[in-house]
Amino acid sequence: MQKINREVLINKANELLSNGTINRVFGWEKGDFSYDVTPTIYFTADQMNKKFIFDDFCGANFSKYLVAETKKDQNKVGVFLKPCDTYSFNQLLTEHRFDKEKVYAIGVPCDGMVDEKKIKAFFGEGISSITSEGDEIIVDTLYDGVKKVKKADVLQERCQNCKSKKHVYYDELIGEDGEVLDSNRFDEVEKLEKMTADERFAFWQNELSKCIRCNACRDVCPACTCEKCVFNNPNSGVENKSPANEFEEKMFHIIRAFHVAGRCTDCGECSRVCPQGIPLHLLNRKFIKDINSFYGNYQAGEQEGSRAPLTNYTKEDLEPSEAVNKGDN
Amino acid sequence: MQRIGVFVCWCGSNIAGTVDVKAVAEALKNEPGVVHSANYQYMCSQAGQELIKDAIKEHKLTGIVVCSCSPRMHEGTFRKTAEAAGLNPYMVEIANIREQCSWIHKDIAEGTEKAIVLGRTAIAKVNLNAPLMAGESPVTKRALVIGGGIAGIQTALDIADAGFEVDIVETKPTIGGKMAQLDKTFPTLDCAACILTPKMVDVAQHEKIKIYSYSEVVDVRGFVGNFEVTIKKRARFVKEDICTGCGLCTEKCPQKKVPNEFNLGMDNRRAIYIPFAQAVPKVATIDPNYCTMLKTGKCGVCAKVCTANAIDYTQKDEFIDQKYGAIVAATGFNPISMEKFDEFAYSQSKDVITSLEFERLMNAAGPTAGKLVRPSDGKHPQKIVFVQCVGSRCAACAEKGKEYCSKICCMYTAKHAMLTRDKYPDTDVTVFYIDVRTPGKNFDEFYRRAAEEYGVHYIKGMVGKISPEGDKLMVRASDLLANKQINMEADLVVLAAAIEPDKSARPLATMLTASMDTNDFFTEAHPKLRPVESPTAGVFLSGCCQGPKDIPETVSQAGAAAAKVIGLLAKDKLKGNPCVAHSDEMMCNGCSSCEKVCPYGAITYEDKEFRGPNRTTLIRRIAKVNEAICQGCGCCTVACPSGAMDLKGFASKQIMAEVDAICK
Amino acid sequence: MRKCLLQNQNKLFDQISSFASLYIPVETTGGNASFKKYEQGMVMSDVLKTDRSPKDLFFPQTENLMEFKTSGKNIEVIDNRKESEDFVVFGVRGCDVKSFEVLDRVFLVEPVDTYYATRREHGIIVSMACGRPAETCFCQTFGIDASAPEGDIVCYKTEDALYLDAKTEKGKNLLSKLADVTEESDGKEALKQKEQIKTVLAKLPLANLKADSFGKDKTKEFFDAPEWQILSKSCLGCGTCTFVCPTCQCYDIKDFKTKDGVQRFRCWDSCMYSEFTKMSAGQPRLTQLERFRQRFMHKLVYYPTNNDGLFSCVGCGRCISKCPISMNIVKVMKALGGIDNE
Amino acid sequence: MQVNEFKPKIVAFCCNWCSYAGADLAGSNRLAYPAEVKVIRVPCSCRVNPMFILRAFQRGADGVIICGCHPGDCHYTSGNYYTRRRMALLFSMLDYLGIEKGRTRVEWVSAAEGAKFAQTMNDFVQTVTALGENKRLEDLRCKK
Amino acid sequence: MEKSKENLIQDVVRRSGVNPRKCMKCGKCSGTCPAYDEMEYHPHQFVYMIETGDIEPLLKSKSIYKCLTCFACVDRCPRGVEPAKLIESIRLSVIREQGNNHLTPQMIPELIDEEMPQQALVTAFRKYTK
Repeated sequence: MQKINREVLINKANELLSNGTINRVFGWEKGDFSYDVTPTIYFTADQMNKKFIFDDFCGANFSKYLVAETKKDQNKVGVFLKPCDTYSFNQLLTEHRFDKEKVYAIGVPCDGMVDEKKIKAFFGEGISSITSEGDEIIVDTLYDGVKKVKKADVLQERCQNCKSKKHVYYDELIGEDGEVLDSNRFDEVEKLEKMTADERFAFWQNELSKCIRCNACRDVCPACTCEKCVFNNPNSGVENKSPANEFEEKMFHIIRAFHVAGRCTDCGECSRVCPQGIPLHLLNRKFIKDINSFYGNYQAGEQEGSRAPLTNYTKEDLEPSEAVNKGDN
Repeated sequence: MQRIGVFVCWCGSNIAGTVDVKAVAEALKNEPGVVHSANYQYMCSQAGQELIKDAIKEHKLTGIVVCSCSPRMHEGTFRKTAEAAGLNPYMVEIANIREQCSWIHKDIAEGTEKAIVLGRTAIAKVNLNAPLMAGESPVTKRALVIGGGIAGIQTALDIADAGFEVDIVETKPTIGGKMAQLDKTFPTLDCAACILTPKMVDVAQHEKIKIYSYSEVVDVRGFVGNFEVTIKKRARFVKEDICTGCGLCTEKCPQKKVPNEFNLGMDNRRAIYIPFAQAVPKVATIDPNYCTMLKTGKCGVCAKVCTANAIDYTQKDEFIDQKYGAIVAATGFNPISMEKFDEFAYSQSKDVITSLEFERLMNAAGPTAGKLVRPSDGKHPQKIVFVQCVGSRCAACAEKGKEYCSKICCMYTAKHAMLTRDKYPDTDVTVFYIDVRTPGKNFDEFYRRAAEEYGVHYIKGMVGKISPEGDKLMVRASDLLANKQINMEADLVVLAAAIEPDKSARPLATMLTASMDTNDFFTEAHPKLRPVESPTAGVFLSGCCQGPKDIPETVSQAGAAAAKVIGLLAKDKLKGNPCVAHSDEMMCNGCSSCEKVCPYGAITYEDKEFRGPNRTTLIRRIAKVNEAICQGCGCCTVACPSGAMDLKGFASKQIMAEVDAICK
Repeated sequence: MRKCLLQNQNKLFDQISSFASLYIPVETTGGNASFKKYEQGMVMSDVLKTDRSPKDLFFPQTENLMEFKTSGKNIEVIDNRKESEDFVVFGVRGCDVKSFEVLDRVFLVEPVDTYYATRREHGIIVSMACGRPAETCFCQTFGIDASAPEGDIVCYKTEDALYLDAKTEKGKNLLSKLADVTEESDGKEALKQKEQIKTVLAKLPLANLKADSFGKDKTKEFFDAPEWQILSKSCLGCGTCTFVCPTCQCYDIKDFKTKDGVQRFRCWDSCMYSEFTKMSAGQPRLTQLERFRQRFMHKLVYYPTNNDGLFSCVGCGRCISKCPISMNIVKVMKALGGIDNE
Repeated sequence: MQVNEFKPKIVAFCCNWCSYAGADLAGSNRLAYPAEVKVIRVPCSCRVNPMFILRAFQRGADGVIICGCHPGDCHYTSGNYYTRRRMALLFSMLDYLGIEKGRTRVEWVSAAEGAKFAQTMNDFVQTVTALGENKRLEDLRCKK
Repeated sequence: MEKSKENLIQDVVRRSGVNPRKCMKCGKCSGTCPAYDEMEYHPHQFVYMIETGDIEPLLKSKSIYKCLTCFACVDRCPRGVEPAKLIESIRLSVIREQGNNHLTPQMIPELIDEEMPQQALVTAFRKYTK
């Protein structure tokens, strides 16, 4: 099997750029350190040769950028999509947020992205370089020399609980497609559900009190593509710029989670980008778990055009009172 | 800033008994926006209304709050009052301090306090009210009736008689529907054709009615008063306006082996045919599935014999666009398929037939010219068994039968039994029944006559199995009253098959955005009070498409639907409900969430050009609410993630202001 | 110089908190810390950088300015400022200390921001030399010496003790009140650590980053640089960089309707937001490119232009580790300065 | 000094066609329920945005109840089915955040069920009174 | 006594999974039953008597052994009542009592004849013996 590395992707992009299929392509750009990869757009293979990177830190999902980018001109935009990115991509198509005819999607494989915060939690600040060798990550530190750690232990949370290695959309796939996985992604939610209401309240009070309302979770979220967010809209009645108190902290996150309920693909970006380390995915996953158990399994983004659970119903749906009492048994 | 007037009603002692109305009026004076506050014994009285009108003029009020009884009682009254004084009627809010305050509380302090809160809440809302104008749309004065059975015929005639244009779309080559296939009708036993065909002729001759036979509706756009419908007129390869219906072609056509669907396949017709003698329109139709000319290009007999030169093998399907103000669904029913009822041997023996087949066998114009004979050998049956409830009241298996009672089978079985015994007194007739249901005028008398005067054997118990044995049919059943099992021989078995809505109803409902129940019957707007209207404005229901019905019931419903249509078409303009959804296009994402939850299909999308930053142009998909269709439920407002969708008269800001006022 | 054995550290904190509110960095979750009000038994974290800078303690994210009370149709204006009490912030890194100079030049010039001024007046800053600077640190670029931070008191932490050196009157005053939990020291250990830090600083990956090409009056050189286009491409327009930044000082003033009145408060704002400085004609910076450029031009050019060449970035590196898409001021400086990461 | 008995603030969203009429019927039949309950009329229960519910708690409500037509009887055919889904998920989420589940409720009350309306409100007020003041979703600014 | 009868009926109903109230008394089960004439009580009566609580006559009746479990009634019942399962359940509550095996190995020799398939014997044991 051909090894999927940076060169393969650059060659593919080069081919597409030169045969006129696309005139630009979203890709990852290496940074100053090993882990600060930035999403960017490339117009030439030359630029890619200089800056393109494809490694354990290419977590950024380009789907959301397509909403604005495809509106710019009539040319096709190329985009590299990891399996979980394709779910966001499909969901955006379902919501008519961009025209798929203006995108050329290149599916790329992914064996999980590394979380540099976890590496830092292991070895502290002062990381000179991070490289991967097989299933090990080799970390060169400023103070303690070279260290090794199992890649599985420093994967991002969302990758440890990866829901699917299968691409649900692509124009072209590089490498082989994977399968939808059985993940333990609801374990944490279940753990919370088993707590008493007081414990849960204390847990969330503590987590949400960290919120600085930087809006990173919202602005990175592929489901949050509103032209104008209700929290930015003075007419919505909930507009605010900072969490003035505990209520506003909660309100922002409840409303945000509700607005993406049934549309959230569980990509985990919200938790990844939170500068305060709030486990925001646990809110979204609660909705996903509830939707699955109340209305049958539904994976947003799995199928283009599928009807989201909140824009659907059956006559036999459970009552709200049953919903809240479900956890009691 | 609004200038609000508050009017507190005493309602005699109804309110004033437990609410200190003067204190309420006084307290509300200080609320933001309030410039005038008054109280009066009966605000809804002439004098009370005058008081409001005077205050509107004197204080230049821009909004009023009436603290009185339920808005369900007098909101309309006070809106009219406001309108009469030159104020927009939607600048009126009611604080319900009677039903939801004075009547349920005994303590004056408590009642007064709550009344003040309720008043404050209404004031908070009015502060954010905006004048609303009901949208108007013109009405196309033409109705479309889909289905040309007795239901459609009656509806069309009634509408046309009132002076409005009506089009009937019928999939078959002729109108007439199921009734045309019937022999006699219960409980009077008059001949179906004798009463139906004159009506068919009326339709044909009515200057206001146009029949699109051999046609179907393929697309419906628009909304109440302004539907745009595309009708596909299938090619019948005969020029309708030229064909005289002489029938010569149908005698000369060499293709003789075409199962005759009018007689349910019990005899054959030609490839060119007129379904029956009294067909309307009486023109021939070529069946392209059998016509040798159309299939192979060799034949052309009909064209040769046609003296009118009406045959046109090159005819194509034609699409006609027409505008309508109202649409009536009259798509009717069909007996369900008996294929799955193996225990009754329908597919094993020709002598097991359905009741509709029996109608044709008994009909003078039927395959046997009205002679009751066994389809297998043409012999006269000596023993006939009727089985009721075949596939009706069948909850066990949705694949097989229907859970509901088909309503008409008891009566037509009694009719069949009676007619058989009347025509052939030597025949032994047995009816197996579960219950005999006869709730209609002269119905039970009719059934009793069959049993008492005509000697039909009624046995309570269901047939379990029918097996062909030689040229006989062995019928095994239980007699529940005698508590014994019966094994009887029969020459002919007639199954009272359940009826189901025509298959065309489901796609039609989708086109009309009319709702249906799980059995594919159209849902009525209200099961008791609006039984002939669909919840979709401008769509009406006639006949069995709404539920099983007999002929008199169908005809009365058809007339009722016609009355509703006439009521609609009589208006020049339709005034909408101004409390409708409205999308702010600057915020709309075009994500389709609202469209998916709209029960009326009131939301559509368009690509619109917007000015982007720095002199660029952006094209965005945005939602548009058709105000004439929207009924103002507000479901879309919650489905919309960006909050672009709001509901006039119940805007998010208004409701939040009410919440704030209550929680203060 | 005073010395406090680490085993007495909490005694020191208890002593301070007995007469003033004390804020120390406390570990929250693995490797993260934030300033919290000291309560007995709390452990001071060694984490280099708190998630949010100590700016919060002087210029909080939300702050009530005044209240309006309505009764009937009357409005009463209530000034709810209280006489502030002294407070101590312990363990402020050199970069963050420097940030107060940046903020002062905004808030303490006429018209003086009295809310901020009061806090500055009452706040005592105990800085902490950076024992283990991280790869994201680039304070040197802006002339800050992490081995010798400024502050009312400078603190060095060695393996067994804290060394405290008062630099201002306020500092001396505070230190004098801590005599019974500290002892006099010659400060040799502190000096030794200072040298150690210096050697580490020289080895940091961003040690050679220079800000020379930026600064005063460089607007024309950079304003229309083509690099902005691609640099801003991936910016999500969130406010993470702004809110973790120790020098960002923009705020919005908003009214909140309370039960019987209005509370007027200010809260941080971000020039990265599309709603920033929304005026009657809308936001003047229409696209993310303009907003993105504003933030970095302000740090590197506009502010120095108005403030004698002082940059309004202190090189703390928070934005490097917190930006969701890993775009940051270093990348901007390199790109505009023509330095390619090969 | 006399200790003030706790009286909860209850916001009841009632759909215009069934539940509001049910409330009116309760009034016509003089069926008492506590004055703490204040009704907001909405065209359909599906008009109730989760934001309204949070708003009510923010502003000082101790309980929020939504009343609509019985499933299948919606004046707009399907509105209450959506209400049912939305509120099932919202309430479950509030519970997950540790907010007392007794503070929110959905009840189907037809226009004929005046007695049920009064009964429901009595019961709900009792539940909320037992829970005490809403502390977990309060905004202290709104109490000033 | 009353109590235990009620319990017995509940057991029978629960074990069979049959809801006798679904019956609309059409008699199609009895109309289709091949063992009708062998039976004292007929399929529809089983359902009706269980519904009305009259179980004793059924327990004593030979009818419970006459049902062939051919499931014709189950297949054809328009309401999905499944009488055969109910009869099976009643039979089980009888033969599960001590000493109530309806078929013992000793009885086999006299039953055997040329025509009797092995399968029938095995099935009979399963049905009539605890």
